[in-house]
Amino acid sequence: MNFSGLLAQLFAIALALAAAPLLTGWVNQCRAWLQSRSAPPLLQPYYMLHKLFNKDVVLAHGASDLFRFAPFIVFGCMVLACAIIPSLSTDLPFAPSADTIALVGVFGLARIFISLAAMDIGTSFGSLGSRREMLVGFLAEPALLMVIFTTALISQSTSVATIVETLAHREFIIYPSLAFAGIAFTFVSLAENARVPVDNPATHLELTMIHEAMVLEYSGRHLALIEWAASLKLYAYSCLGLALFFPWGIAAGDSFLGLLAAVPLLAFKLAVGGFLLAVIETVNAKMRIFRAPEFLGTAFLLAVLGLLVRLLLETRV
Amino acid sequence: MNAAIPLTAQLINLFAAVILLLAFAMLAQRRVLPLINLFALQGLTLAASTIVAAVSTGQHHLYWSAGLTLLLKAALLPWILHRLVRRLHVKWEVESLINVPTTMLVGIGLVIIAFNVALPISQLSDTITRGTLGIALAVVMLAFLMMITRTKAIPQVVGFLAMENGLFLAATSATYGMPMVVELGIALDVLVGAIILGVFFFQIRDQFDSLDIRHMERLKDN
Amino acid sequence: MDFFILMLTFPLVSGALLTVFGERAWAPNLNIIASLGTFLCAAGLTAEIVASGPRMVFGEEFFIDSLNVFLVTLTAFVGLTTSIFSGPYMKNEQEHGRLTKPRLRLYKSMYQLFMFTMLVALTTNNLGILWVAMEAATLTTVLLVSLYRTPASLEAAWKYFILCGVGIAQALFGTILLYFAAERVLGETGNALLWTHLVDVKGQLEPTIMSLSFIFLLVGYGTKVGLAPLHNWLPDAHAEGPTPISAVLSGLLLNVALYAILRCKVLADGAIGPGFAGNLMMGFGLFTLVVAAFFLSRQKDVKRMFAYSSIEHMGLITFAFGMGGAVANFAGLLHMTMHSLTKSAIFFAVGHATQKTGTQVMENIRGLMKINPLIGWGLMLGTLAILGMPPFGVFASEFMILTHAMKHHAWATPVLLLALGVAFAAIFGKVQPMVFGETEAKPLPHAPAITPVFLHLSLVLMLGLYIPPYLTRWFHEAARMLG
Amino acid sequence: MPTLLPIDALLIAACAWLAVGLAGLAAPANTRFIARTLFPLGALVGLLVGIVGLCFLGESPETAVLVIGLPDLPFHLRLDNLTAVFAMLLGFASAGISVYAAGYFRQGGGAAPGLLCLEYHVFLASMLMVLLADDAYAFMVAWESMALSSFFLVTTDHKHGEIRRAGYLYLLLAHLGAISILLSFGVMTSGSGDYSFAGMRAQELSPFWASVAYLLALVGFGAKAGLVPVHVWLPEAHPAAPSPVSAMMSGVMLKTAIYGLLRVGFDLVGEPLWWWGVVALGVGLVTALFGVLYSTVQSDMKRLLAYSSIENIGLIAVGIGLTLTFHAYGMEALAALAMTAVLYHCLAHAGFKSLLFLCTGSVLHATKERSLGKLGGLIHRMPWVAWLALAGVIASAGLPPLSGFVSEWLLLQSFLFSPGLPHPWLNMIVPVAAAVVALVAALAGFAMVKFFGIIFLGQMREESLKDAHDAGPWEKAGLVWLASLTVLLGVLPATVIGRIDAVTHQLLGTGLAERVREHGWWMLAPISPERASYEPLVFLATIVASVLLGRWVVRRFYHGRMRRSPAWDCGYFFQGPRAQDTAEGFSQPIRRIFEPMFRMQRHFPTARDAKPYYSVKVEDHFWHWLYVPIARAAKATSALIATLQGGRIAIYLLYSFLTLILLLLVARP
Repeated sequence: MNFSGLLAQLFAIALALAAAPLLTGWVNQCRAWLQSRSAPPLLQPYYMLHKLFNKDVVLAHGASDLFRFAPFIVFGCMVLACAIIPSLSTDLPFAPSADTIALVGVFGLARIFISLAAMDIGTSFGSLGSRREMLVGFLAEPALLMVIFTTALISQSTSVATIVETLAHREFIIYPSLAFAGIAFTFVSLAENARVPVDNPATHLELTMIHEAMVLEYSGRHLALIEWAASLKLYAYSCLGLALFFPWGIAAGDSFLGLLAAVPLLAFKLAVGGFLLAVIETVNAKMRIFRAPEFLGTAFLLAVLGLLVRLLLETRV
Repeated sequence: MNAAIPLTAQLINLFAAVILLLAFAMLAQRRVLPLINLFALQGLTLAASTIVAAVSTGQHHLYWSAGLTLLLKAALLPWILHRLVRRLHVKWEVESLINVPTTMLVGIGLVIIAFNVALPISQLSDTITRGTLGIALAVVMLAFLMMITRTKAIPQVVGFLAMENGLFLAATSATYGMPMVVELGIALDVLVGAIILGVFFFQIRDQFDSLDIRHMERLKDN
Repeated sequence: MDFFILMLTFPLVSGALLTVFGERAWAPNLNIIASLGTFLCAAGLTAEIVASGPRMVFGEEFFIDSLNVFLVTLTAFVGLTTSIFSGPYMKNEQEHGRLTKPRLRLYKSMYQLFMFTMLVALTTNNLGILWVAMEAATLTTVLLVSLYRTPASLEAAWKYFILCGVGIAQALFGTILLYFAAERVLGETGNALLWTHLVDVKGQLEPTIMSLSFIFLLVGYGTKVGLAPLHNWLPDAHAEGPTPISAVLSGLLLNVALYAILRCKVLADGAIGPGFAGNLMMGFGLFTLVVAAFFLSRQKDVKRMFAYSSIEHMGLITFAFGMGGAVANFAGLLHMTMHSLTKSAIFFAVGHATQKTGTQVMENIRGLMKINPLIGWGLMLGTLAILGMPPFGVFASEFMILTHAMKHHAWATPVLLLALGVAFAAIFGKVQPMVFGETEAKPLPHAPAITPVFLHLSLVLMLGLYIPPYLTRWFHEAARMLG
Repeated sequence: MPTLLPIDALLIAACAWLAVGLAGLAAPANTRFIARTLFPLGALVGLLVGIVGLCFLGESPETAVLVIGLPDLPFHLRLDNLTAVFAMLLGFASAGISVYAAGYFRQGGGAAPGLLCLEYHVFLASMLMVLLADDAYAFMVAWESMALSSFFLVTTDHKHGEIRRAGYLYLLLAHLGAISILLSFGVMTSGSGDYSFAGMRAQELSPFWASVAYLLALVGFGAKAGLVPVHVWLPEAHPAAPSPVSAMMSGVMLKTAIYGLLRVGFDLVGEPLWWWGVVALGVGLVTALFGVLYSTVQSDMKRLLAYSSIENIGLIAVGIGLTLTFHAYGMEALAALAMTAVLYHCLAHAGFKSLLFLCTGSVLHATKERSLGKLGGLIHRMPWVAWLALAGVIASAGLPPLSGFVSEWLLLQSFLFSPGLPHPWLNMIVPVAAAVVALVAALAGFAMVKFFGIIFLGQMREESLKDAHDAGPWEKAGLVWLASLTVLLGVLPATVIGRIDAVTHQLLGTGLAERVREHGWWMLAPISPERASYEPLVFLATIVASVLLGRWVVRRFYHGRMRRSPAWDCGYFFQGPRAQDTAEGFSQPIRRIFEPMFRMQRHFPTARDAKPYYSVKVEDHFWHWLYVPIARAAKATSALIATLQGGRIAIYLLYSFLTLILLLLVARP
């Protein structure tokens, strides 16, 4: 680990922090277009965060300290996730600190804290939200793990950096298993980021919401942090998806030019990804909560299938 | 060719046969008092055969045991039993679980078994009365059968004592008697046992006001 | 003065005295003192034998070797503790109006005579006398079983008398056959029934006769041991008699009967060669074990249940001796000892429990821990010990039996373990609710004599963890003697 | 002058425990003396045991022979690395639990405290002896004494019928398990009659008999560990026992069974066959899934934890299965990886599960409530317990950066590198197994959120909870000790693995330590950092840094203003405690998704109910599939045999008559 590596690392984090809300904004804008509504400004999320940070925190009477710490911890987890996932270059000093399994662990940690916080006030909607969130979680987590396993088997490694190295900078091979894994990953990331068809970030109809129900009691800077964390999560997942399935263009070494070259490429890929997400959200309708298990179960099965395909077709023993 | 066998041996075999016959008779007997009498008769025959054995072998302690037998089996025990029957007003009829003919048939089967079991031994035996061991065994088994089939206390006891007779027959005529001390002990046990039984009858009668042992089937697990 | 003669005198004389003075206030103490004397003499005798080998008494009529001397000590010891236990127990019975003074007199005298007959049976050298003593032991206990004069007790006593009488008669036939066989070797001399002589010539005894004779002896004495299917008298007699008698019956009498079989087995093995007698005993043992184990779960009466457990253990011991060989015989003797100590301890505890709650029906006995923790713990620990729970000694002997069986008769091991498992489930499932839980019960006029229970249990515990070397040597000698 | 060997030290420790226990009988009613003097002493001894074990790791085995035991088989003792690591576990866990117990046992709690003290310390001593035993007899004695003492501890409060039933079930299964273990030992001696473990090692078993021995051991130890289907005692016994005892049983006693499995599978029985591993793997997976599913639907906090223990044991069994398979195929490096996962999970689980059970103990004392439906909001009243429990919860959910995650990570790693097994079927099975493990881990999170959220968060569901009090100083000390163990195991995996590596070296001949040490103490990279790596410290640092930084930035550029107000009621005017999720409600999705896995009896209110109520009862399938039929069969058999005792004397005479005749006709020399 050297200075330039550290620089690249910090740059990646800074970029994530800065660009995540933008991505959210972009997705919302695309959705508005596709649904032929007048779109909010691209920078709307930033105004939003600014406003929330300025507002006072209104804390419910029953709230304990855990309720107040949770947003920060969730935020921290997401920052760590963004730090690990190679968005621009694979030479990240933090990368060894957590491989893909640990990455899943990070998301799990964040989920646990947000759900506990939701139960803390003791309103019916809080516990309802956390229950549903955990439901989605325990189905999505193994699916994600399986997806990662598939890629890990290809590269004989669970460290994201190595995976990307293998996929991006070796001779180009078509991996059928990745197709399965890719679809499964899409499903999972939709569910994890509280998107249609599993959840609807725009709704405030209590009976249908999951994520929104959990953060119902949050306000002020806490809410801001949670929103920011949410967009960071979206950003992290997108980067992960890109890194796993479209890794081309991510700089191998820590050459500064490579980094600079990688930035516009990343921006382009994210833009496309965001647009596709918007498309998915538009063409699908939100499903009943108890259809979600089927949806995620499918993802899980696809991922396992990918794993089997990987072992069947692509291992040369 | 009977001549080969000395008279004493013939007598002993005869008595043994009689004892077997009496055993069958007891098996067939339907009334209490005749049963006891038959038992007494059996004891008498036993004593007689013992005496013959004593004469033929000249073992003195056999006289003693003959006397004991006479005293106990032929006199004392029957007398006790008679008294009991009178004192307890036992009904004269003796019911049997299985009807008499069947019992007899089974008895004959037992005799065959007994003889066959005893055969190898009697062949080994060099005593003149080799056959009696089989008879003794048969008597024991018939007495056993009687105990099984009779439903009243007294006949059961008679059967028990008849079994002792069979054993005694085996002891005296087949092996010319056990050591004296043993025989005395055995006799003592039989006596005490009979007395205890007498005590029992009264207790049972007080509790169940009858000597029918079919009342005594309460202790069970099924 | 000779320890041996003293040992036989104590019970005989005190028995006679008690028949006369049995109703005096000091009678119970006399009972205890006599038993104590017997025990001390037995201990002295043991020391003597351990020091200076086997010996004869009264010409050759009595013979004491390391096999029977240890049984003598055991018998005397359990006899002592039982007499200690029965003091307050019988007083309570009397004050509950279950027993009258004359019956108590009968009880005490018969108890001493019973001890006497057992000691004779153990020490005699004459197989005929052995038979006589066994029969006498039956006769002395018959009246004790029917002591309460309730219909049930009478029925039990009647069955006990008839079945054992018939059984013992068969044993007599066996003895006659044995004599018949011996006479042909030893001639007309009076010592054709003396075990010591028979052992010397056991090789020449006629196999056919010996096999028949052993069958009769096995069925005969086996009835008294309680081998299935000859066991039917045993649960009745144990359940209906007074508890001290149940304790000595299953703790001692069964041992004595088994001892008789063992003496005969030695001769049979010598004549017929190993296998025949052993296989018969193993067959009976296994069958008994399994049958008894399955009986256990149906019991409602606590004493009856433990009677069945005695049958079960007798089956196990018979199996062990049937296997033969130094280790198995050692294990069998050890298990005999453990079972006597543990089972009598259990019966003591059960006796107090039934007196406190006034019933023998297990559903109605609850919360012994609350009534009297000592009794509760006594029963609980005793039960666990008898079920073969380490660190109690029963496990030690069972371990040796099982391991030996695994080595030589692997096919039998699953059966043994199945039976032991079933027995565990049955007994423990019934005892635990008796000991634990809530209850309302009244205190007794006389404090229970709880020392015997814990004396026995601590012995069992000690032997489970550590068997003193001299005991080991002693057992080994006895085992070797059994071949 | 003879020096004090570690094995002597452990032996002395066992005796010391016994002595402490007996001292309890000296003043059976003096709670103060027992709680404040004896239990701390026991904790001290435990600490020593732990230290001895820790220091011994890596040494060469020591043996000893005692005078006690059977004449021809005195107690053999042996201290090797496997023993040492479990002794370490026992020592450190029991130290914390004993300190806690010093504050926990008080006046009028069921049995006399002196008796409790005796049973508790006999329990500890016997567990230590189990680890030390080196022959079948010593092992069985220690094993059964352990079962016995724990049985009496479980039935401490035997006033209640269900506790008695639980105790009965527990001891019965323990005994049957012991019988099967004894059989397995017997098979392993293969007729040599030498029941010392050395003798068993010496035997060369045929594959068939080796398999028999192994399967018997699996059943026997599984019955103690709580593997499906012999798990039924566990969810009954753990809740029944006083909380320190539950903690001891779940945290430590179950591990003795794991110790036994390792001892037999890798030390005594000889070369394993590959399919043993598959069996263990399958059983483990079923157990883990079963355990976690049932733990999510429990409404009693201790039952929930008990089922979660079953789940963890299942995961451990999975690890053992992998190890066996790799070992059988001679892939020792991977075997070492899997075994490290097993050992690590044993240590981790001992830490966090004891911690959680002790927390439930404090809650129980503070509220007299075990049912989740009557708890809630306790974080306000008992913050210490709550925050320490949170550590346990996170570890138990297998989340970084705490202990649970490390072992799960290692386990998944060993799955990931398993392709390459020379057996196509295995290669197909392994990913599915990995998927199940992942599912289990995620579900554990669900169960733990339910556990913590419903007990400590939200509004108080009962008025009585208002006057709940926090744990006392002794209890706090014990909790803190265990929590710190959990954290240490979480953040210093490389160091710990460096120590326990001695075990894998002893059993498999290789280990991870060399490769792990290359990359420094802060990084865990069992193969190589390129392939897989995990740095909990950096991990933790990053999160903490970003939390603090975020907080500072917000305060610096904006403000820290805050005001309180009632919770938003969504326009409904009543938002009482009753409006929160109940325990049943929270697990409703699980019940709905995995419906066939449960045996449920539900009652739904209808429109016309005068008193409408909703109730759901979840039962264990295995009762009705396995145990009820067996019980029926036994009953029928005994009914059949009982006809022997018909009560009619004539029939009895007939029996003996027939026996005689049969023998006369059949028996021939």
